[in-house]
This record gives sequence, C-alpha cells and structure tokens, in this order.
Amino acid sequence: MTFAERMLRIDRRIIFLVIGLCTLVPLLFPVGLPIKISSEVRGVYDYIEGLPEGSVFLLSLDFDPASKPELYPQAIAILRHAFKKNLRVVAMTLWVSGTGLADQILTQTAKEAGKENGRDYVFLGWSPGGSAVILNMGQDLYNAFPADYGGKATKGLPVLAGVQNLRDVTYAVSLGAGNPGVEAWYVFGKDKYKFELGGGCTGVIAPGLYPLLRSGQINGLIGGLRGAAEYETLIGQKGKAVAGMDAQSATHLAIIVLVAICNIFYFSLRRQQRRQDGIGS
Amino acid sequence: MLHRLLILAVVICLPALLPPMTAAQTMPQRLRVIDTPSDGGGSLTVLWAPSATDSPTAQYQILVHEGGLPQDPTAWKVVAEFPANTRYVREGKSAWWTRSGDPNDHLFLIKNGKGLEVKSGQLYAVTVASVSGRERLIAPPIVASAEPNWMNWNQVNNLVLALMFGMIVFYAINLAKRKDIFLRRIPGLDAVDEAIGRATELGKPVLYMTGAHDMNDPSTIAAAVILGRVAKKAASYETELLVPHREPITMAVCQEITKQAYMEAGKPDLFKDDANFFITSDQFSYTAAVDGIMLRRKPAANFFMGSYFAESLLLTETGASTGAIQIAGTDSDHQLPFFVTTCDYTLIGEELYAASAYLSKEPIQIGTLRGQDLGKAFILSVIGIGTLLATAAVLTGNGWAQPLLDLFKDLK
Amino acid sequence: MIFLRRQLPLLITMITGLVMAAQYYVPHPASEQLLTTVTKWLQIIGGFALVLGITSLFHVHASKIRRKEAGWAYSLVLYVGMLGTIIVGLWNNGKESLDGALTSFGWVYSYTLVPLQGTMFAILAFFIASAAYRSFRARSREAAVLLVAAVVVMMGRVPLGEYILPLSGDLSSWILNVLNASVRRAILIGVSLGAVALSFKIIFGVERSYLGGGKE
Amino acid sequence: MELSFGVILGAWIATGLTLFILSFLYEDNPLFKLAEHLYVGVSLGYTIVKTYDTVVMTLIVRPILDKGEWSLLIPVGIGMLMLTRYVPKAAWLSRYAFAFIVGVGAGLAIPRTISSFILKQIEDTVRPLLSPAPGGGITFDYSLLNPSSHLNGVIILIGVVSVLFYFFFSVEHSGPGKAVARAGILFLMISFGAAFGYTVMARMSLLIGRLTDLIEFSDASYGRPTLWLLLLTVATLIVLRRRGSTHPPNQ
Repeated sequence: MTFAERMLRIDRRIIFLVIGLCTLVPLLFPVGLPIKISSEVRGVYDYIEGLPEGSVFLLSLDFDPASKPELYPQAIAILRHAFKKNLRVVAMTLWVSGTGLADQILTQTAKEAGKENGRDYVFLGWSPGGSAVILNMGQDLYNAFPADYGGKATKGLPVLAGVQNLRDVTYAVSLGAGNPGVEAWYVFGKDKYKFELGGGCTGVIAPGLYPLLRSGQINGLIGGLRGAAEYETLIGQKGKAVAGMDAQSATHLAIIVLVAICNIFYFSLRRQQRRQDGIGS
Repeated sequence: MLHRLLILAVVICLPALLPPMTAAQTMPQRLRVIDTPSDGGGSLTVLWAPSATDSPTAQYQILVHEGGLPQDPTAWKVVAEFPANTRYVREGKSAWWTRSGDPNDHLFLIKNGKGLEVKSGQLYAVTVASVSGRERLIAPPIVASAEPNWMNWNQVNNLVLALMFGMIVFYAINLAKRKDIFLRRIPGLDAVDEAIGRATELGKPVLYMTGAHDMNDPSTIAAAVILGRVAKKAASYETELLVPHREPITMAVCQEITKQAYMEAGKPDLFKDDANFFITSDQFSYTAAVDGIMLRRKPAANFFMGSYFAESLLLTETGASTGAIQIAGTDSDHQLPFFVTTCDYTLIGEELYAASAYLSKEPIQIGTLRGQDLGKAFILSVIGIGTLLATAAVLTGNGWAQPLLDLFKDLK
Repeated sequence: MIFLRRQLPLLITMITGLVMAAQYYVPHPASEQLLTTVTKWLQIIGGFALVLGITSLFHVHASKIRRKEAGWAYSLVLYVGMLGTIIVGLWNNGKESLDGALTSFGWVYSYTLVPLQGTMFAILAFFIASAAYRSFRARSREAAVLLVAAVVVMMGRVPLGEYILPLSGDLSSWILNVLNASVRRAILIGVSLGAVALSFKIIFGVERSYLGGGKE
Repeated sequence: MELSFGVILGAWIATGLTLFILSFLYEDNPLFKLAEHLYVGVSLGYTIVKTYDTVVMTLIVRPILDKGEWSLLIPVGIGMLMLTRYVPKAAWLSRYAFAFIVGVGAGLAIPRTISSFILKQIEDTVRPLLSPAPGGGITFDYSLLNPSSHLNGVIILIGVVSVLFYFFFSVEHSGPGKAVARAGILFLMISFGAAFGYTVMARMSLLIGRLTDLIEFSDASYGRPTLWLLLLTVATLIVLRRRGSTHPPNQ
C-alpha cells in the first residue's frame, strides 16, 4: 500500500481531532477580523430601521435547540434591534421543541431593553399544525392563539391593539431551520395576507431561498452565523456570532486544506495506476 | 395609516367645509362610485375624469356619508385628501382585465379602516371635491354600497393555469394508458436491483428510509412507491428489509405497501409487521438511532428516498463507513450536495419522481411525468417568448407587450 | 362495505380537496370563514398526529423492556427520562419560565434537551469534514466544478477568506445570487409542477397510496 | 459572582451529556447510547407536555368550556379516527382522517404553489435584456456584481432554461439537447458546490456553539465540570475498550 493510499484510508477520527482543534484554538485566542456587510442582511436591517415606532413586528422562531448556535444569535440581534426601535413585538414558534428557547430569548432581550410583557411584546408560544397555524393566524390571530405562552388570553392585550390577523402585521421575520420555515411563511402567509416578510435561516437552507430573495418574495435574508455576525455589527452590539467568526475562518481553511490534500493524493494515486496499467499492457 | 390621513385631512379642510364659491376651477367630472370588484366586500371604488387644473398644488378630497345623502352639507366626512395629480387607474396594482375606467382616470379605494367603517350591503353617499386654495367644488354625490364577491378575477390566470395543467396531466395519463410513452433512462436506477442483489449475496439486510415529511408530501409518496418496488425485490430475494420511520402516518401507510409487495411477490408468509417501525418524530434522536442500526446490523444497501434535512450527511457518512451501497433520491435541494458526494447514486430532485414512474412502469406515473414535461415545455416557451416580447417592447419604446406579460404575473 | 372502506374516503378527499382549492379564488366572507374553521381543525388534528407517533414509540420500547431484549436498560432510561419530564412538566403546567424565572421544567429543558439536541447537531461538523476529506474528490469534470464552487464560497463566507483572497467575497456572492439562484429557481419550478400534478391526482383519486393498500 | 446550586448542577449535567454525545465520534459506546436514549425520552416527554398544554387545554378544553365552541369536537373526532390505526379491526376508519388531511393538503397546495413558485418565479425571470438609456437609445449593463444587471439576467435565463431542460424525462438528451443538458448539469453542480460551501459554514457554527458552552463551563465558578467530566469520559471509554464490551469501532 503506497503512502497516498494509506493517507486516503486514514482513520477519520484523526480528521475529527483536527477540526476540533481548529475550532477550539481561535475561540481561546480570538483575533477579530473585520466583517463585511452583505446586501442580503442589510435588506432586513434597513427595513426594520425604517419602521415607525409602534408598528407590529412578528418574529417566528421556527427552530429548535439543534440550530441554536446559528439562529439564537440572529434572534437576539433582531430582537435587540426591534426593541430599540420600540416596535410592538409578537413572537411565536412553529417548532415544539423550540418553545423553551424562544421563551428564554424573548425574556432575556426584553429584560435588557426594559420592555413589559403584554404591553411592549407578547410570546404566543407554540401551536401544532405548521402551515395551518400560519393560515389560521392570517384569518384570525385570536383563533389560532386563544392564549399566549403564559396562558393569558390574547384578546385585549395592549400590544395586540388593532391587530386582528396577519394583515395587520407590518413586518414579519421567520428564523427557520427547516420546514415549516421561511418558505411556509411566504406561501401560506405573505402570499395572501400581504405583510412584508424577511427571512433568517441556517446556512443549509440559505442557498435555496435565493430565488425568493431575487423575486422580492422575501426582502432580506440572514444566512447562518455569518449573517448573525453581520447583523450584530450593524446594530453595533457584538455578541456570540462575531466572537465565533475567527473559529469559522479557521475551520473553513482547514476543510479547504483537507480537500486539497485529499485530491492531491487522489490524483497521484490515479497517475500511479495509469502508469502500472501502461506497464501491464 | 388611514386615520392619520383623516386627521390631517380634517385639520386642513376645516375652512374649506364652508359652502363653496364658484370659480374658473372645474368640479370633478364623470364621477363613478362602484363596489370594488373581486374582493370580500367592505370597499368602494371611486373613479372620476382627470381635469386640466390637476396640479400638485390643487387637491382632491373624498367625501363620504353613511346611509344615503346627508341633509346638511357639513355632515360630509372627509376620508382622504391628496394632490390632484396623483392616484390614477394606471397606477393600480390590480390586473388590467379587472380594471374599471380609463387608465388616465383618477382612482380612489375607500376601504374599511380605522377612519371609517365600510359595511357590506349598507348605502354610502360618496363624492369628490376639488380644492385649490380656498376654492372647493363638490361633484354631485353618488349613493352606492359595497358587496362581497364570489370570484377574485385578479387570480383568474392562476385558476386557468391550474385547470390547464390539471387537464394536461390527466390527458397525458390517459394517453399513457393507451400507448406507451418514451422515458429516457435515468442513470443509477438499475443500481437499485443491483444493490438488493448484493445484500442477498452477503446475507445482510436492506435499509430503506422514506424521509422527514408526512404523506402530504410528494417526495414521501414517491418514496413509498419506490419502497413498494424495493420490498417486492427484497421479498423475492428473501432479503430482510428494515424501514425505520419518523412519521407515524407514513409508517402506517408503508406497512400496508410492504404487505402488498410481499403478496405480489408471492411471499406473504415472509412479511413481518415490524419491518416498518417507528423510532421518533425527533430529527436527531431518529438519526442517532438509525446510525446505531447501521453500525450494529451493517446493512449492505441503504436507500435514502424522500425529503431530508440536516440528518442526511450523518446518515450517509455512517452508511459509507459501513461499506454499504448507498442510493439516494431526494427533492430537498439543500441536502443534494451531500447525497451527491457521499452516495453511489443520487436521484436529483424530480428524478426521484421519474424513478418511481420507472420502477412501477405504471401508466399513471409515466403519464404524470409526461404531463409535467409538457408543463415545463409550456413554461420554457413562456419564459422565452416573454423575454423576447419584453426586449422588443423596450426597443420599440412603448408598453404594448405589457398586457401579454401580465398574463403570467401573480396579481391579487 | 367496500364503499365505506374505499370509495367514501376517496370521495372525502375529492370534496375537501376541490373545496379547499376553490376557496383560494373566492374572496367572499363565507369562504374565508370556511378557511378559518378548516385550518383551526388542522391545528388540532396536528396535535393528534403527534399522539399517534408517541403511542407507537411506547409499544416499541415497552416490548423491548418486557422481552428483556438487548439494551432494554436503555429503553428503561428512555422511559425514566420521559416520565420524569412529564411529571415535572405537568407540575409546572408546561411552562419553562414563570415571569422570567426558570421553572424546574425549564431547568430540565435547558440543561438536558438543549445540550443533547445541540450536540447531536454539532457532530455534523466532524462528519462534514470527514466527508469532504474522503469523498470530495474531482472524480469527473462535474465533481471538479462542484469542488471549485464550494471552495470559493467557503473562502468568501469568512473574514479570513476575504482577507487572503479579497475577490472571493464578491465571487461567492455572485455565485449565490446569480448562478445558484437560477438553478434553485428551475428546481423550484419543476418541483412545484410535480407537487401540483400530485395534488390533482390525489384529489381525483388517481393517486391513493396515502390510503395504503396500493391499487386494487 | 455567586452561582445558584441549580445552575452549577445544570452546568455539570449539560457538560456531561455533551461529552457523552461527542464520545460517539470515537465509537458507538454505552455512554452515547445512554445520552441518546435519555434524549429521546426527554424530547418525547417534552412533546407530550407541550401537546397536552397547547392542544388539549388551550385549543380544545378551554374554548369548549369557556366559549362553548362545541364544533371543536369535530376535529377531535377526526383525530380519534386517526388513532384507530392501532385497533386492527377498526384500522380502516383511520382512512377517513387521512382522506380529510390529505385532501385538504392537496387543495391548499395547488393554487398557492402556482402563485408562489411558478407565477412569481416566471415573473422575475422574464425581464427585458436591454433597457432604455436616460439620454435616449438603449443600454446593456455588463456588471456582474449587480445581481439585476442585464448580463446576469441573461445568465439566469440560461441557467433556468438549461436546468429545466435537464429535468425533461420524455425527451432523449441528444444532439443540441445534449449540449443544453450538459450546461444544465454544470449549473446544477455549481449550485451544489455553493450549497456545500454554505453548509460547511453552518455545521462549523454548530460546533463552535457547543464548544463555546464547554469553554464557559470549564470556568472555576462552576467547579470546572468540563475538565473533570472529560477525564471521566475518556477513562470510561478506555475501561470499556479494555473490557472489550463495546462494539468494534465504526471503521
């Protein structure tokens, strides 16, 4: 077995180790490289920036702890922005195991901004049915969510004053980790109820949302941790995402190197085989 | 929004509410007030002809009175005021085939809002006043009422497209029933039988996954159809079949399908009810469990059909490490790269549906595929011709092509 | 009997399907009311679907424990974890926090479920690395293209990449916004046609595998 | 700052479970299985509690008792029918439930899919390849950086057309068709590459997230659970390996 072959058959746990170190080291010794702002993220930021005080802002945290590292920073950044702009925040989730996380995020950011539950913001909690929930909210919000997360009746909450259904929502952002997520919010929400829609999502989903971005079906897209980092930079409150960018850089480079090595060996191996075949014939 | 406008309007025109005096300025002509078409009621459309005196400095006011004509002129309620050179029919977003009035007419929609409640079926007197400086001319009012409609004609292109495509599909299906339709070979499909054969030689089980979605999802249904074929092969080869599920309804359905397949293969006695088993609806506990199965049972062939999320790489990578032949088919485009790079064969997007048509050789599925091809051909030609028309319109420099292009816009 | 077992379900599907499709084009309040009611129903039925899954899982592990199958102890752990969570959850009326303060249910959630699920996901980082190393090879021209695009985007999405190769930022955003967008659009259109065709077949009883039992 | 006992205990448990799961990277082992099953159990319990609280109480019981919305018993009935799947004799009844769900799903899908994913997408793809210049005449915008430039418009047109053609199944890919299909597959591969790159980012973020927590929990104020539990986990793995009581490593 040649060197190249042995390298290609290398125990994958060695690669695991390399990746682990590439993440750990920059986290312990950060560098802090500058972050460029992309137009996709700016789309969401500028729209929220342009909203008048007291407009209704719906944030649907459609993810569970599995995507916490990517979408938690996004949620924090957007909520901080929304609270700073004194928007009326209506939060909810379509993912059952995300309920607790969404609750945490909202309570934390609201406390920071000194906002009061029921008056400045409300957490509607979770409801089953996925896209059916969106449609039902579009028809009648109080029918879809008779009570908020705390069990308080949603009808008559000051934060929901003048809100009957999704038509009365000025801007909605879905932070989606899959289905139901951003797409569902367009198809079953914006398509009919005509609120402006923005999207945030995990890096996996992001490339698939670009057609909707181009056609203006969503007016902005925050993609993964990088997107979150950009948003944190925009609102000038650096957090978990910006802190992670160095490690991100390191791991990406590591992967690229891995791929390069792998291909070098692969081709050298192929050349050898060709040569042997040549001798054989 | 509307109530801000209203307050503004009232403040501005308090002096104007005095009885008007005559002047050279003309009163709004050809005033029409109709129920807004294609809506759920609660809205009136006001149309009137443009006038020579329409200028940014002059204003138009929309005056409304609930329930017929008012006795005294001060009872009019000003619901909106705007510069006289704004709000034209041509600016309206609705489709041209539903537009009422001449493109150059003025248009204002009275909607049910905070400023004023417009109830369907109730009478409203509506008029338009043209205001310039202290002069104010009111057109003879019109009484109308808003009605809910039974059809939203703005969406009729959507409906036509739906019906047309539906008919194409059923036509193609009937055609496929009568004569066989050519389908191009999909590379990688033969691998399915090959993989099951290999599993039989090694005396190892075959692992089949139907994806994350429920039976409402086409990809899951395609996966279920392919499962029928795989199960039939497995039955005839007497190879063990493992189908872990994460969605109860799908599991129940697949149990039926597997049973059917074993009967068709003439091996009903070999059918085990627990070949299909539910693990959990939770993505990662499911993944971990299936990985566990892969490592413990070492299946010789793994099939990943249907729609997948983050778990795909974890599954295929573990599968690869056990040296199994892996065949994937999914329409979740965000997972395709992993399947392409880690599986021996991948059915990309619709190839999954094509595969189910292939394996079943069913006229229904083949017909559907043919129908979809016709649909695609139609869309391709629309895109091609549309682009040419749009470009030509730019070259000739007028909007003559717009009506045609609007036919394929999503207007509401 | 055949009618009750086969035709009637198909009839239900057809009627509900046609009605719900037609509803989209009918702005009348009556049709809106219908949509409201039906979606509300779906919400509740969605809850029962969850129950369906759970009951099935009960069977699997209960039988494991009863038959003392290999690893039945783990199933026991599963049961303990589940029952523990349920008890704590009901004790706190299913609330993770009470006016800001973490309840014991919230504690269980954030110190067991969150790290467990999060880590399950994090393992992917390692697997993607090894996948890249073992199977991300330029076997063909297509694979080579895939490889190059991937590397460009990996560079362009991180500060260090843009720092080393300033062009990579713009390049990756062009790939994503133009090339990628066009492909995704085509896929989207194709898949949608498929979905519509399937919906039609379901409504008119041509496709009935969702009922099980295949074709008769 | 002084941390409550609950938080410290939580930190230890969270850290332990995290490490147990990560031990799967070394090989499938009892620690991992323990964590895995605990996870399934907890997530199930969590779902059950949430379903009870939301569906049973908020969506069914309270509306019926407080507002007397007895019509809600209809979906409850349909849901019950669904559960007959587990009663072999009455299993066929569940078909009614599925017939309803699938029917509604199909009905809702048709018009919305056409409007969102067909019309909208055509609308945005069909653009003039030229535009009138401000000073009269016409211009063609070559810039690649501006996504809505004419050049990019043309590229998108080519991409959409060729990829759509690649997914023609009733036409042989030969002659000019072959060339178009090849262009299609190249476009596909570029987009897959982009997706792979983007996803690498996503996955690494997840790892970063977990390690951030582990680093936080290695702090003295928690009693350094990360360090102690890491040693414990490694030790356990070694012992297990010695006793050879585990499955062979997944290589």
